Amino acid sequence: MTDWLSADEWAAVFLSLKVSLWAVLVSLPFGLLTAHALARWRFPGRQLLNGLVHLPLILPPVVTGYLLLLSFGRKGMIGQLLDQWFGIVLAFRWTGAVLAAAIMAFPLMVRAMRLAIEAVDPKLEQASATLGASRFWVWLTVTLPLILPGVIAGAILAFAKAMGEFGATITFVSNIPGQTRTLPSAIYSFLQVPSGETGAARLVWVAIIIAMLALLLSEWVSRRVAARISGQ
Amino acid sequence: MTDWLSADEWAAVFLSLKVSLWAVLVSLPFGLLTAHALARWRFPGRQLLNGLVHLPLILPPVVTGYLLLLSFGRKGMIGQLLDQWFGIVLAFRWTGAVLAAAIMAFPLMVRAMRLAIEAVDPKLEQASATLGASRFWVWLTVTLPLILPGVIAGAILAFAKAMGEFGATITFVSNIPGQTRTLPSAIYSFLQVPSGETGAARLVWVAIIIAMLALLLSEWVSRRVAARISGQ
Amino acid sequence: EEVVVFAAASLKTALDQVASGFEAETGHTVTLAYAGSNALAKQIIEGAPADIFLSAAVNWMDEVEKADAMVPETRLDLLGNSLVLIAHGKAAAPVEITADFDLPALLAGGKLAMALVDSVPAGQYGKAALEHLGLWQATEPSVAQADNVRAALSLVALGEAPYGIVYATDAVAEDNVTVVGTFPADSHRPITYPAALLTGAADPADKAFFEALSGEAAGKIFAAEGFTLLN
Amino acid sequence: MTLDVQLRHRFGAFSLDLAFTAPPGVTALFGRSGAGKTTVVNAVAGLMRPDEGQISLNGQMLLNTRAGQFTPPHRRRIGYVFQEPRLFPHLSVKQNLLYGRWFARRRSPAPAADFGRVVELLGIAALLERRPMALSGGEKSRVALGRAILSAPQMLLMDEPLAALDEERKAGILPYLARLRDEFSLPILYVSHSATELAQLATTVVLIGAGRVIASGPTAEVLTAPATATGFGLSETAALIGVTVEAREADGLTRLRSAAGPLWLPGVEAGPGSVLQLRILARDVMLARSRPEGISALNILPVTVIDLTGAGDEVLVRMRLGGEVLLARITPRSARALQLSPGAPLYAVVKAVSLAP
Amino acid sequence: MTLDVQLRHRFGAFSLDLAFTAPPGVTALFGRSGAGKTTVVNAVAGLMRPDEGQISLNGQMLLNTRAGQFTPPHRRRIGYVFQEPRLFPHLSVKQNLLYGRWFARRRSPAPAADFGRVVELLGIAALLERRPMALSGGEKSRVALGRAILSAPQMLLMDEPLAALDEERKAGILPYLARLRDEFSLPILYVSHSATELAQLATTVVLIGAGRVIASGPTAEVLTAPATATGFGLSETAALIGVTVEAREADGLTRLRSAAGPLWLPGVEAGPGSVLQLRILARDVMLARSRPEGISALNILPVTVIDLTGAGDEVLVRMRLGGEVLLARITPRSARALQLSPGAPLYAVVKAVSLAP
Ligand SMILES: Nc1ncnc2c1ncn2[C@@H]1O[C@H](COP(=O)(O)OP(=O)(O)OP(=O)(O)O)[C@@H](O)[C@H]1O
Ligand SMILES: Nc1ncnc2c1ncn2[C@@H]1O[C@H](COP(=O)(O)OP(=O)(O)OP(=O)(O)O)[C@@H](O)[C@H]1O
Ligand code: MOO
Ligand SMILES: [Mg+2]
Ligand SMILES: [Mg+2]
Repeated sequence: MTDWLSADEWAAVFLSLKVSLWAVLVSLPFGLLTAHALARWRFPGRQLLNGLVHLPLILPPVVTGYLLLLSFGRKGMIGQLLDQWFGIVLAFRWTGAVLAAAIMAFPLMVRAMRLAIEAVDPKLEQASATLGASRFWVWLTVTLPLILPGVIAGAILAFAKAMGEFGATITFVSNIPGQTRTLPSAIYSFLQVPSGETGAARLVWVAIIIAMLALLLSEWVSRRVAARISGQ
Repeated sequence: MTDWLSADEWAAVFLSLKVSLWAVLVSLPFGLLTAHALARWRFPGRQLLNGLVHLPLILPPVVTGYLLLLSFGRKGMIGQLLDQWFGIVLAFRWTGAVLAAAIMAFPLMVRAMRLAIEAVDPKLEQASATLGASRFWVWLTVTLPLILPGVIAGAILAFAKAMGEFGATITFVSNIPGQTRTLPSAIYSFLQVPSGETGAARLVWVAIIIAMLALLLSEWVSRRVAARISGQ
Repeated sequence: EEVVVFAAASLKTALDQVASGFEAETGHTVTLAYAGSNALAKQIIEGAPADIFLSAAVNWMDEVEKADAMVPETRLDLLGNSLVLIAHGKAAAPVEITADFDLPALLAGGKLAMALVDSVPAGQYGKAALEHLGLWQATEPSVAQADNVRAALSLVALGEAPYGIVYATDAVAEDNVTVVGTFPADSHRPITYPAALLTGAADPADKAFFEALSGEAAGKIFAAEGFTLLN
Repeated sequence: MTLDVQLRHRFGAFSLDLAFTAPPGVTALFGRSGAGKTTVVNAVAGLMRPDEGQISLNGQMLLNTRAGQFTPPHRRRIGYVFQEPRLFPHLSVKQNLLYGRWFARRRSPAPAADFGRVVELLGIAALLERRPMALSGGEKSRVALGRAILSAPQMLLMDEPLAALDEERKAGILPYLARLRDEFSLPILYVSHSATELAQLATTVVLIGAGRVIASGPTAEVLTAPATATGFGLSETAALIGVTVEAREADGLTRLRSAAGPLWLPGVEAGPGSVLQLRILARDVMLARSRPEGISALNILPVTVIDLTGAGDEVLVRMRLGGEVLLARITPRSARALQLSPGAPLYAVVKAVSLAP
Repeated sequence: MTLDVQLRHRFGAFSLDLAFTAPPGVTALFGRSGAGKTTVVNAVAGLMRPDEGQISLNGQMLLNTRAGQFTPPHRRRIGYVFQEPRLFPHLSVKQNLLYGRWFARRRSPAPAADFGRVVELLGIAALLERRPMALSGGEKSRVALGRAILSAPQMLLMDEPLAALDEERKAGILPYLARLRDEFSLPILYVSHSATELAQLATTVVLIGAGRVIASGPTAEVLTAPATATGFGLSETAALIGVTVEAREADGLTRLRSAAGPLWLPGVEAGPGSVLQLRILARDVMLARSRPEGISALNILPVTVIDLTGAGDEVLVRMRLGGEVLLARITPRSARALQLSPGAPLYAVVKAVSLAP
C-alpha cells in the first residue's frame, strides 16, 4: 500500500488533505458571516462584497495567485504587516496554500450557504425571538440547524475545490516538495515530464478516491440531518 | 473606448462572453436534470453520478482538459463518434471551449440547483397534483418557479466560472486567436512575459466589470423573483 | 543542509537525476520546485526562500537580476536546447527545414502544435524561426497554441495535431512522436537556460550544488536528455 | 357516487385499521385530534400509500395494494382542501384559484363551480391580485377552499376547511357546500370538529377514534345513538328531524310539517315543498308533563319516552316523535320531579329560534 | 398588568387605525377574517413595526414610533401562540416545549407553568420524542400552545389557539387558561372566532372590524349591548351573570346565588364561595307571563323587560335580572303573544344544563 506511492507523493497527498481541511475550517466562519450578510442585511457596499466574493471564480487562478503573492508575499503590504505584528508568514508555506485554497473555494462556499439561509422561513426565527432568544441565540438554535445541509454542501464543495486548486496555489506558494507541493502540483509536475501520464494517473486516482469518500461522508451527514428534520 | 483594447483583445472578450453564455445555456437543462435526480431520485449509481459531477472540481483543470482531449479530441472515442454521426468537431473550436467551460462549471451549477430543489416543500407539489397536474406540470408550474432563485444562482456561478476557466480550456482546445483564445488565455499570455502585468491588469478589469454586471443582473432578477413570492 | 532549487518545469527529468546523485554523494538535501519560469521569477522577486534559480528563458533571469534577487557574478548560461519539428507516430518521414519548406502543405489542414507564441519561450523561439524562414504568415492560422511545451507535445503525441514544434529535449522521451526536422540554429535566438545563485543562498551546500550543476556528472545527465552543454 | 375505503397502516406507535363506505352526499369524518382523519383523507387523495388497503370511487379502483394498483393523485380528479392552506406562494390569489381549472379543462368540459360566484361567496374579490404571503390566516383558508372547488373535481376532500373562519363566514359557506353536494351531486369527504357543521352538511358520519371506526351511518342515527352521542361533546348532542316546508306566514315565520305535527321557524329560506333536516340540540329541549301555556316557546310537541341514559351529572332522554327520535338533556332532579320512565307521555318544548341552522 | 395599544398602519388597501387598553385578565380580540387581529398581535409581540404607534405593557414602553423606541421581541417576554403552529422542525416535541424555558431561566426564576402538568393537559405525553413533521394538525397546535405557556412569559398572545382542536380537548384547555389568568395573573391577549371561548375566558372584549375598534369593554357589556351583540353571530348572543357558589347538593347539582335568586347547575367544579360568571345564551332563555309548573327547567327567574330590539326575523329582549342584564331571543309572534313591552314583569325559564360552560 505504502509502496504504491513514493514518500514524496504520500507527502503531497497528506499536504493536500491538511491544506484542504484547514482551508475549509478557516473559511467556514467567514463564509457563514458573508453568506448571512449577503442574504439578510442591506448595507451600502453589499453588491461590492458580493462581487469581491465571486472574484476568485471569475479571474484565472493564476491571476488570483499573483494578486495574493503581491499582497500577502514577504514584500507585500499585508504580508509584511502580518509578519511584523503576528509573526505570521504565508508566502511559500503550507499556510499560504491554505489561504489560496480558501480564497479560491470561498465563492462556492458562500453561494451554497447563502441559498440555504435564504430558504430559512423567517417565521421560525420570529417564533424563536418571542420565546426569548436574542439574535445570536436565534441564529445558533434555529437558523444554523436549519441551514446545516447547506453549510455541509458549501463545506464539501469548498473542500473539493481546495483539493483540486492548482493555479493560485502554485503561483502564490510555489511547488516546494514537502512544504507546498500539493496533490495537484504533483500531478502537474508529472504532466511536465514526457510519459509522466501514468504517474499522474496514479495521483489522479488518489484524488478521486479522497473526493469520493468526502462526498459520501457529506451525503451521509446531510441525509441524517434531513432525516432528523423530517422526523425519523 | 475601442482603443482601450486591441482588436485581438476585444475578440478575446467577445469570445469569452460567447463561450460562457453558451456553456451556461447548454448545461442548464442537464444541470437541472442532474440536480433533480440527485435531490429527489434514489437509484443505483446515484453516488457515482454525484462523484462524477464533482470531478472537475477536484481534479486540477489541466487534468480535466487532458481527459477531455482524450475522449472528445479528434482521435478520442466520443470525438470520433460525434464527428462521424453529427459532424460535430469540438477540438480546437470554440465549441470545445464551451464544452470545457460547461464541464468545469457543472458542479457549481448542480450544487446550487440541488440545494434549491431540496428546499422546495413537497406539500406544495402534492397540492398541485391534487389539482390535476401531472408530474411534468407539477415540475413546470410549481417546482421550477420556486427554485428559480437557485437556478439563477447556479447559472451565475457557472457563468462566472466559465468566464474564468483557463486550464481545461487551453489544454483541450489550445489558444487559437479568434477561435479559442478566451479572456483568461489572453491574461495568461500577458503574465508569461516580463512587464506584461499592465496588459494583464487591463484585461482583468474587463473581466471584473463583466462579472460585476452579470452579478448585478442576477441579483436583480433574484430579488424580483423573491419579491413576487413574498407579495409585492 | 538543504538546498532549495527553483527550476523551469521542462528541466524536471534531468534535474531530478542530477539532484539525487548530488544527495547520494554529499548527504545534503536538494528540494526541487518546478513551475513555469515566469511564476518562479516572480516568486523569487517576491522573496521566495530559494537558493538557486534555473530559468528556461533569459528574460526572466533578467527580471530577477533587476530586482537584486540574485548574486550577479554567479549567473551563467548553463544549458542550450534546439528546436525541432515533430510528427505524430513512429514512422513519419523526415523533412528538410529550409526557406522553401512547404509547411502548410505538410500540415494538410491539420494543426501545428506550439507553446504560446507570444509568451512562452518555446513558442517565441518557434515563431521567430518560422518568421525567419518566411513560413509564419502561411502557418499562423493553423497554429494551436498550448500553455506550455509539454502540452504542445501531448497534442502531437495524441495525434490531435499531426505536427508540432518543441524542444529537442522534449521530443527525446516521448514514444509517440518522431522528430522530422531540426530548425536551423540561426533561425532563432539561441535557446539558453541561465542559472544563478540567489541572494538568499548562504550555506555551502547551495554553492556546492550550484557548482555540481556545471560538473561532469550533471553534464552527462543533461546531455543524455538532449540538452547541449554551454559550460 | 360511492367511495369505498379500506386501510391498514402503521406510523410508529399509531396504527390505522379501518374500513367505511361513503354513499353519495357528504360524509363527515369526525374524531379527536390525532385520531387518523387526515391520514385517511391523504390516502383517498393518493398522497399517502398505506401499507395495505383498497380504495374505490364509484366502482373505479384507485388503490389496491394487493394487486399493486395505484392511481396517481393527478388522475383521481379529487379536489383537496388541506388542513393548512398550502397556497402556491409564487402565484397570485387569482392564479391560485384558476390553477386547477386549467388542468380540469383538458379533461372535462363543464366546471361545476362558477369563478365569480365562488369569489363572491368567499369574500376574496379584493384579494385577487395579492400574493398568498400577504393574506391573513382566514383569507388563506378561503382561497384554498376556492381553489379546490374551482378545480372541477369529481369528489371533494375537505380537512377542517372552516376552522379559521368566523361564524358569519361559515354560515355563508355551509349552504353553498350543501348546494354543491345537491345540485352538482359532488360527493364530499368532510373532516370537522364541529358538530354544528357536521349536522348541517353531512349525510353520513364516520366516527373515528385512534385509527378505528367507532361508529358510522346516516348522520341522524349516529348523532342520536346514546353510545356515540357523547363522542361529539355533550353540548352538541342533537337529534335530526325531517320536515317539509309548508308556507311562510305573515310575520316571517315558516310553518313546517313534521311527523309529530306543525313547527314554526324563523329565517327559513327554502321554498314550500322543500324537505329539510332540523337539528334539535338535546340541551334546547325542555320537557313538561302537561302542555305549558303563556310561554314564549312556539313549538310544543307531544312525545313518548323511549329510554333514559345517565351521562355524567345529567340524564339523556330519548323520546319518540312521530316516527323519529328526539333527545333531551335534563338534570337527574328534573327527571325525578317529572317521574320520567320509558313509555311516559310528555310535551317537548322547543324554542322556535333554537331550530335555526 | 395593563396593556396599552395604539396603532396606525397601512398594508396596501387595508388600513389599521386603532387604540385599546387591555386591563388585567384575558382580553379577547374578536372580529371577522381579515379584520386586523393578527396584525395587532404581531405588533404587540414586536414582530411587526407599525407605521405609527405606541405600545406599553404595565407602564413600560415597548414601542413608541415618535420617540423611535422599540423593544426587540426577545426582550418583551411575551409568549405567542401563532395562528399557524410554527414549530421548530429540527427539534423534538420535547425540545420545542422546553425551548423558551431555557431563555426564561436566565431572566426570571419562577416559571408559571409546570412541564408535566401542561403535557398532560394537552395530551401530548406520547409525542415528546417525535419531530413536528410527524404530528397531526391538532397535535401541532397543542405543542405550539404548550411551548408558549412553558416559556414563562409575562404576557401571552394567542391567535386562535384552539381552532384545530376538538370540543373535548378545548373543554379541557379553557379552564387551564382561566387558571393561568387567575392564579398566575398572566394577562392574555386572545384572538378567537368563537364566542363560546370568549365568554368563558375573556374579561374584556375588543371588537375589531376592518382595522378599527367597533366596541370594547368588559365582556358582559360588549356581549349584551344590542349594537354589538349581533357582531358575534346571533346564535352566540349571550348574557354574563355573576354568581357565587353556595353548596353542592345531594343529587350532584350545585346551588348558586345570583342577584335574582338561587340557580341550580350540574357539573360545577368550583368550591363554595367561588365567584363565577355564567354565560346564558339568549337562545336558551324562554319567557313566560306566569311561573310555569311541571316542567323540566329548574331555573325560573323573575325579570323585568328593559327593551326590545328587532334583529332580523327575531326579537332580542333585554331584561333586568337583579342588577344585571339577561338576554332572550324570541320570535316576533311570541313577543306579540306575550304582549311584551318595556317594564313588563316576566319569568325567564333557563334549563339548568344549558348553563354549563
Ligand atoms: N403583508 C401584507 N400585505 C398586504 N396586506 C396584508 C399583509 N398582511 C396582512 N394584510 C391584510 O391586512 C388585513 C389584516 O390581516 P390580519 O392578518 O391582521 O387579519 P386577521 O384579523 O388576523 O384575520 P384572520 O382571522 O383571517 O386571521 C387583511 O385584510 C390582510 O389581507
Ligand atoms: N409521519 C408520521 N410519523 C409518525 N406518526 C405520524 C405521522 N403522521 C401522522 N402520525 C400520527 O398518526 C396519527 C393520526 O394523524 P392524523 O394526521 O391522521 O390525525 P388527525 O385525525 O387528522 O388529527 P387532527 O385533528 O389533529 O388533524 C397521529 O397520532 C399522528 O401523530
Ligand atoms: O518555463 Mo517553461 O515551462 O520550460 O516554458
Ligand atoms: Mg388532521
Ligand atoms: Mg389572523
